[in-house]
Amino acid sequence: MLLRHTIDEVKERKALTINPAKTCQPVGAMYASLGLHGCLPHSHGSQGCCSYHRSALTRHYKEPVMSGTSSFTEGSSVFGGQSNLIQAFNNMFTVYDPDIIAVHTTCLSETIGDDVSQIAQKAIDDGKVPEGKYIVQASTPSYVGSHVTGFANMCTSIAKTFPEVSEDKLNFVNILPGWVEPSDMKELKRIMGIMHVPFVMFPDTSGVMDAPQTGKHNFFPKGGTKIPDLKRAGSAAYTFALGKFCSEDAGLALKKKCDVEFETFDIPLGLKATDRFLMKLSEVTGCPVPEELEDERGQLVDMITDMEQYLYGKKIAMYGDPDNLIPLTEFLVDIGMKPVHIVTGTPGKYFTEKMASLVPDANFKNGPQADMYLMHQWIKNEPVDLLIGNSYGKYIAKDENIPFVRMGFPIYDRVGHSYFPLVGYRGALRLVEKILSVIMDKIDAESTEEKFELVM
Amino acid sequence: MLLRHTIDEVKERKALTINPAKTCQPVGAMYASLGLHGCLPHSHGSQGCCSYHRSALTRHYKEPVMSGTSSFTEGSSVFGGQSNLIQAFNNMFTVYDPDIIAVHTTCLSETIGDDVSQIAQKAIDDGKVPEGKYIVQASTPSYVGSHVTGFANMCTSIAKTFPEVSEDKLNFVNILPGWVEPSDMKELKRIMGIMHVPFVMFPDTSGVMDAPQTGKHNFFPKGGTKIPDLKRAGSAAYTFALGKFCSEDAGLALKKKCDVEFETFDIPLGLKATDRFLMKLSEVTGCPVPEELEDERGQLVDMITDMEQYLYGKKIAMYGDPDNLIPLTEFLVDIGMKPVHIVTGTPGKYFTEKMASLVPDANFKNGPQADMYLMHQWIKNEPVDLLIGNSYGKYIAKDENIPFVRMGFPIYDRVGHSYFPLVGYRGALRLVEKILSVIMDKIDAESTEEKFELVM
Amino acid sequence: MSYEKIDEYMLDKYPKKVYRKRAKSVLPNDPAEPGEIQANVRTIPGIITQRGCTYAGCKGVILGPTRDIVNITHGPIGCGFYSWLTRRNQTRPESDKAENFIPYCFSTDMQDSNIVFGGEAKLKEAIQEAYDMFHPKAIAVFSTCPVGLIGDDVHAASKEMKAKFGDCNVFGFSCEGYKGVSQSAGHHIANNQIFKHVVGLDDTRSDSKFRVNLLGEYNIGGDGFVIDELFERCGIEIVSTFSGNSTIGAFENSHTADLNLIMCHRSINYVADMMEKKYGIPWLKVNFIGTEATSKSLRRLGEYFEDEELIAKIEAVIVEEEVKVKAELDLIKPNTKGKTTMLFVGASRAHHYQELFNELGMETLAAGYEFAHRDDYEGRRVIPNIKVDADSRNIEELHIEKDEAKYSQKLQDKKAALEAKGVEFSDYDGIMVEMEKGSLVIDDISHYEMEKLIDMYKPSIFCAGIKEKFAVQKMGIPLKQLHSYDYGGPYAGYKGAVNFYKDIDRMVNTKVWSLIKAPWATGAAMNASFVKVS
Amino acid sequence: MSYEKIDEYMLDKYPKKVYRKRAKSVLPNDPAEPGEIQANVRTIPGIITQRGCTYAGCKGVILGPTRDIVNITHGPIGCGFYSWLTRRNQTRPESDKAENFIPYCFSTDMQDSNIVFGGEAKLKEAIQEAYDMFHPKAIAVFSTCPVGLIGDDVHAASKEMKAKFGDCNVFGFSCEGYKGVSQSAGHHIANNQIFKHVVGLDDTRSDSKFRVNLLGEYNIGGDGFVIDELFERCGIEIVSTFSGNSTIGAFENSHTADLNLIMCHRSINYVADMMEKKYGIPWLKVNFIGTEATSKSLRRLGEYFEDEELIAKIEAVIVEEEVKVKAELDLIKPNTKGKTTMLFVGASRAHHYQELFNELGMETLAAGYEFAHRDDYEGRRVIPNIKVDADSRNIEELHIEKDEAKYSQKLQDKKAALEAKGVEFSDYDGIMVEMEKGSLVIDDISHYEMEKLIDMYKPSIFCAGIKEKFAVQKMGIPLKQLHSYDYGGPYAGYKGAVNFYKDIDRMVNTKVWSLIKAPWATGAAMNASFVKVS
Repeated sequence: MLLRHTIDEVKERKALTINPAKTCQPVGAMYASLGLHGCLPHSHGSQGCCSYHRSALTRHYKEPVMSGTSSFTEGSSVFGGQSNLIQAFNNMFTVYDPDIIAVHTTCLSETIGDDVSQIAQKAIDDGKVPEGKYIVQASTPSYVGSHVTGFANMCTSIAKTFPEVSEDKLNFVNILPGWVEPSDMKELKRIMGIMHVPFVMFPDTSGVMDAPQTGKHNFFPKGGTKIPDLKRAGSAAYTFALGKFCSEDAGLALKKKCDVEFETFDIPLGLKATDRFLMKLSEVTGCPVPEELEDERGQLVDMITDMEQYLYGKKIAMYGDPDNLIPLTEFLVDIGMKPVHIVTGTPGKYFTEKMASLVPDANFKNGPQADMYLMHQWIKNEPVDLLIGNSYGKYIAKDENIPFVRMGFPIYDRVGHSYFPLVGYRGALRLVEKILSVIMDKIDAESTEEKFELVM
Repeated sequence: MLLRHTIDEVKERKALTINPAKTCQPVGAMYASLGLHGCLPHSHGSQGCCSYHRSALTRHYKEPVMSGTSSFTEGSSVFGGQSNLIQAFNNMFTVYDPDIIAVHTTCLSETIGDDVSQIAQKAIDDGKVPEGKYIVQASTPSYVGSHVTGFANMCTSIAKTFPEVSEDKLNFVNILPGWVEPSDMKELKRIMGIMHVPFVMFPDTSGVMDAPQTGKHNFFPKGGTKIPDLKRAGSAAYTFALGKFCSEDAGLALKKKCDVEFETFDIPLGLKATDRFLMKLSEVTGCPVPEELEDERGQLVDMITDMEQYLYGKKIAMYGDPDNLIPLTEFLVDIGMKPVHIVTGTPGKYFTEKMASLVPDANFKNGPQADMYLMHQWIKNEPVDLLIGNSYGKYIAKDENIPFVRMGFPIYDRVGHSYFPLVGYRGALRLVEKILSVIMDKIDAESTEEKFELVM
Repeated sequence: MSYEKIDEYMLDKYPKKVYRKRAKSVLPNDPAEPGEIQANVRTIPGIITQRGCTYAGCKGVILGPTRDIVNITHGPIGCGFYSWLTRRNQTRPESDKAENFIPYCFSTDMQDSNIVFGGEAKLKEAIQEAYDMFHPKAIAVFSTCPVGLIGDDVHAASKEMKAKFGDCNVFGFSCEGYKGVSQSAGHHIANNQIFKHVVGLDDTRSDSKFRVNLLGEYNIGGDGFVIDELFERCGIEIVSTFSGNSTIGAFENSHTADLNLIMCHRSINYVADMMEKKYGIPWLKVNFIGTEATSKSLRRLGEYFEDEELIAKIEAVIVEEEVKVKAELDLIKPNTKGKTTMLFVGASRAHHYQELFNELGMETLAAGYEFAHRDDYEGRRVIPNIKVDADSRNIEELHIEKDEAKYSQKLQDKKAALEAKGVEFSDYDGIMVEMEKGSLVIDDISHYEMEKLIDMYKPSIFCAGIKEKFAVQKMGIPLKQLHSYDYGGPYAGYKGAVNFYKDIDRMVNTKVWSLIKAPWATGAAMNASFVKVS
Repeated sequence: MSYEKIDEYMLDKYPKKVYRKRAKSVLPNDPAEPGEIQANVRTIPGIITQRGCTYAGCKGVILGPTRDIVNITHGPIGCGFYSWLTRRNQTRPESDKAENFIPYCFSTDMQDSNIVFGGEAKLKEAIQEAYDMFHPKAIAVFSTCPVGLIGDDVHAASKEMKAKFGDCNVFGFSCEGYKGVSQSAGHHIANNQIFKHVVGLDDTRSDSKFRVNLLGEYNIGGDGFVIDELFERCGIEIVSTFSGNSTIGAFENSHTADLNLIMCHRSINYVADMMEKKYGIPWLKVNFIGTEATSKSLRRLGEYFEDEELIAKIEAVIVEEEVKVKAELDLIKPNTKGKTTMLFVGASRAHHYQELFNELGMETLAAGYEFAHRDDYEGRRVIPNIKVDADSRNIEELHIEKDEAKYSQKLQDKKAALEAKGVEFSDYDGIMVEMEKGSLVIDDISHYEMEKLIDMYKPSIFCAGIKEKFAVQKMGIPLKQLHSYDYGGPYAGYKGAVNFYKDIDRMVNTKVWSLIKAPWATGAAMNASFVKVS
């Protein structure tokens, strides 16, 4: 057994987290920053944070992840990181020439109380920030929330920084996509295109974290939301904040600053969440849902009805981020499956409320100690037919012989997530395909010779 | 062992085919017919043929496959099938109201020498074919060629039947896609859209064999090439015949009848075949290859360069249809893999010529007795790391513990092929993802605990 | 809806001649007085039928499940290809080394030159190659359409090769696809040849007390395994099964049984008749689909063998199993009660599966067969009245004579004694007497009729085959395949009944069918503006 | 290109202060007279560095490979998460039941309240929970940045819990990320604590003749396993490895060895020094990366132990293995000869792997370390001259005294005798003397410098880590990760050398790099018209 010390008996833990189902804020902020064009993320803290976050994102995307760090030493920890940060601004603008530097803090700079906005102002005052260049900064203490919180905080900062107040609202909408893959962001843009709804989306990591191999390293890949688009987000007719945890605060900030009406939706993952997104899009814009999307919906339902026998009643354990887990759970229940164990390290009462209504009989927990160790213990007590989550699940999957679909962050050991979306109807189709594939692979692998099926 | 009688020693067989890597012509003709809008295929022979072909296509697509049969009895076999066919025309037009009936023959009607075109003419003369309705007919004797030949023959008949002669050539091209999946046809259309090149494509099974679930059975789904488009194919500037075996004859027929310039290309499967297709498209039309496609190309190359260590030197056995196997082999060699055993039941010297140039050291064979039994024997003598082919390969994959990627026809035990393309750069990306997935799954499954990898 | 209305709605679109013909195959049922239904007649060209061909019935259905015969399809590649592993013929070889050719497809892959110059030489060469590679106990040859037309004599070729080998039985089937009007002809041809070339070759008699053959059970989804297990628990030996999980050895020995049990009347009653004539073995119709049917069939065995110990064992098995089934059914039936079904499939299945639906409290609104004869609808009493038409006439009827050496008068005497007590032998009452009054019976239903029928009745579930599956499901109605069981099963016996209950419960109650309509299809969206123009 | 040009091209864009600082870390090499390079100094903020932090060096690198210690990260969740299973610490527990905590991540997951009110109580509770669940031999606590700042005393907490348990060693590390200038500080802190809390606890002496510790070998990709196997074949016992595949028991016993062998000089030379001072164990620098290096290192062992039988065994192993390697290398070298490489990684790896590239006939154009000190470049002779700056000063230097009871004067005498014969102990000459004249040496290379360097030289392959991998590969140059080996390896010893040759051959010769340019990028297309307008 790979996880030989995982015991069946579940005892409440109050202090020790084992095999977390979350990581810390800054990596989320870094990911969000990468969704702005010409933006260089900057980690204000020890250089280890930056190294870890870059490594994590790089392993997940197999793409370059550029970021600066304030490289705190013991001295800076005592006297504050101002001089390091101002130096860093100067060096980054000089050497790498970003349009934006997106600074996030770390537990270190937060604990010592560095005021990054004041430091940024000083840098501007001191002429260390060239004309026309931007600094956006988010407070992302690692000891609050999770990586999801960090993503949300950076999005909120972006929403506070760039959009310009406008009396006249124009015929377009803002999409705050939440923490999804570049492929998903691209798919959302495709859907908006099919709907003929003009939009601004931020952040947008497509074209950044899925950059083509060209024989040249574009330090700033061509994707990412552009500054003019960020500015005009303030004059949108409506903001779709996708994901309560990732996007609601940014929607709220935009509402406050620029009076853009907004509502929070589930990330359009699965059938009904996509339905709701499109319905509201249609309602807000007056653009009907076109046949092309209706056909994609019908293809999804077709696969589900065709293959329901392989889905029905299958028990699932899953872990990941709440904005994904909520619509995912709804979808899996809709297609006849049974999510029975669900954990996320990200805290927030909304998660348990939703789960209580979607899967009242399931084991679910979030926040501290809602970790993969607990989920594994639950699995030992009630085995499952499918495991869904990031690459760390492979240890459980192997020990317990559970079909495993990789989804979420991080995925370190397979490719595809950056190119093939899971959102929208097409995404759900891929998800169902993947689920079926692992379930049917197991049937084939464990079938006796006499029961081995050619046709399934 | 599932295939316990497969012996290592390869002895030449002259008469017995075991586990064929092909099937018979009519099913290909039926598939091609389904790519015309409002078309009802008709099998002129015993009703078993029709039942078998409908079943095969249905299992592959999990979609309704409608087709008539002449339901030959012993009497018709002696006296000819004319009366059955005329009756069938009358019944089908009356009951099902198709715009087109596409008749293909079978070994039975061919052996007795039924002249379908003459019978069709008689039906027209007798008023059994309503005004404005079409009968297209192809001779598809099962004892010649393979299912691929049947597809090609029906395409050729379509090319002979509908396109209208025009002196003026217009700024659009014809695409003869060859036997690919509806997803592939849709992808080809997407590529043409991105290229901004107007086109007519036939046949086109997208929107037919991937029809949405709507709660209503559309006897004639909304997809398929429409008659006006088939007619104007005669005034195209150029025809891209994709696949020597599937499309060249149709291209030639169109050239003969309507003087549309044409060239045969590989199906754009893999990097270089797609490159060539786009280059020629660009050359013929003057439309440059746009950035969007160049990016997709770059993403494909990116995945290949990122993951080359898992691909390099891996030995592959594969079977299927020559128009797929040829560009597939080229692609696999390009990405560092080693196709070592290749069979197709479809005869044709072009196949062996191409293979001799692409993989001179491999075992390859086509035509009679080039079957999966032979390939399996080769595998026993030189084991492989990957098997690519239709669902019948699962028996070999299980016996020999070979990672297995399903591709080709028929796929009876997995879904996805009708929705997710393998052609073009995006399709190649999916193919590489699938290959990596099965190879890496095996690494994980067989890894000792000490070598089990989180990051790959 | 009155029958006239149904008739009109369902058939009215047909051309007149077609209407007249089809009307004879569509009957509102009266179990008290089953009407005369038209069956086993030619399919109307172009109508879109469920039916397959004689080759499919012979090679696919009957010989497909045998594992130790090398079945060579003589013809172009297609027929062999399509009948390759597509019928879920589960088999359980005696050992890891024992023969199992089921995963293989053998074909002569006839080319145009073989059509022009004849294919016999190639066939013989193929037989030789198969023999050289595999040294099987038997090789069977199946004729496809062109074979008969070009005049290849598969029987002569087989005979020659058999003689040449000495240690390998070789025989052929003239099962060209165009023969007969459906698969049914193929069953007949298959059974004839097995009877002629195989049955009776091995007189060894095991010393078990109760020895039966199970005829017409093809072990789809492992049904046969379930029955095997039940019989074993009761202490009854199955000498041979025709032809689920079968071997040529078992066929050879089958004439030594004391009783034939018929599951699928249509495909196999010939064999029972021939075995009774030649060897004196009586036959009983049984049915192991459905809990009650299974218990009833087991009890018939007790009744036949008149053995106290056997009867006690049977009753013990029944009690034990019925309790288990009831526990499951009690949970499931509330979900399924009152739902409706239609069955259009095979021959016996459309009949037998009504038992299971009854047990679920589901009503069968309509049923019919794909390739049955009138007796399968109306019962064997109509056999004498069935008109033998041209299509039936050209299927060989074997002339069977009593085998004086092997004929068992004892069994016939036993039969007579039991008959005197009221036990019914050699009988099958058909589907109609068991269907509700007013339900519809339709033979060889066309695709068009099927869609109309569904439109009218909206059954909770529809039972048919793969060709119908997705068209029906596109209409939002789940379709249960009763050829392949949708790759589920087994459905036979008690264990199978529970499997079936569960599967049907799932199918008629899963929420996925409620997902079909897009919410905007209700028109709720799009009624608002984008930005209010001020 | 002259050095001046390079300097200009690579560094000119920097702000002046940065330029001046970086210029001191970039040297053209002269092996005859290694210049003074600036190393182990603060990274310039914002420059984009390869470096990580002290926690990473301590918990990730040094303690990561131990399997039977429950390593609890005291801090917010991130540090524990990122160091969880990402370093390929292969381990081989004694049995299926033996402890292996490597696949687990333990953290106190500090929340804001812990920052405000202190985290010690939570830490103790976490230690208690770990003890209650797992009853491990030892629990180690790793401090992350906020811990030091808020004043949690991990050492006091550990001591308290250790005393409470009695049967579980508990100790802590003040390895806050901001300490020092790179991972190197973390190695030092880790080694100090292991030395203080663990080494010397178990005096048991096995009776094998040749007993060594292997220091600075972390068993990435199974390197340690290869070395273990080689040593076993020679009859040499590895008492402990610091810290690949290690256990706390082996650390406790390590002071009983007769010799310390140092692989990674940077990360571990402290331990060797301390063990020599306290226990009298001499140390030798070895290297098992590269065929020649492996043979040379094995021979040093023979030389040290001065045992005929051992020397004979070593020579036998060398002969046997070198023949095998040569056979492989002869096939590969023609493909790799003349190609070029650059190595910017770790400390010892950028040095050791040049051996393998040399063997492949590949030239190292430039190399440098991520976290080394001057002695790793210029050799230990410069140690006395290294200025101790503020960042180094606050890493605790243990004051070590001779352990009179356990000190081995015998080993020191042996050392003296061997030194008299010319054997070099306690020595490391650094990377520079082994690099070509004119090659570039760069410490703590920045991303910008790296891209410029590649632009200038277009090496056939570049060696660095995951953060560099895809940026370099986007430039069309394959990058070999020398931390993770790209999830390949092992690369140590003879077997590892062959693995490396093959991997490099693949990487520099695979065709995939030739696919990058789209054919239309040449401008060949689009020069034709659509329909010729007549």
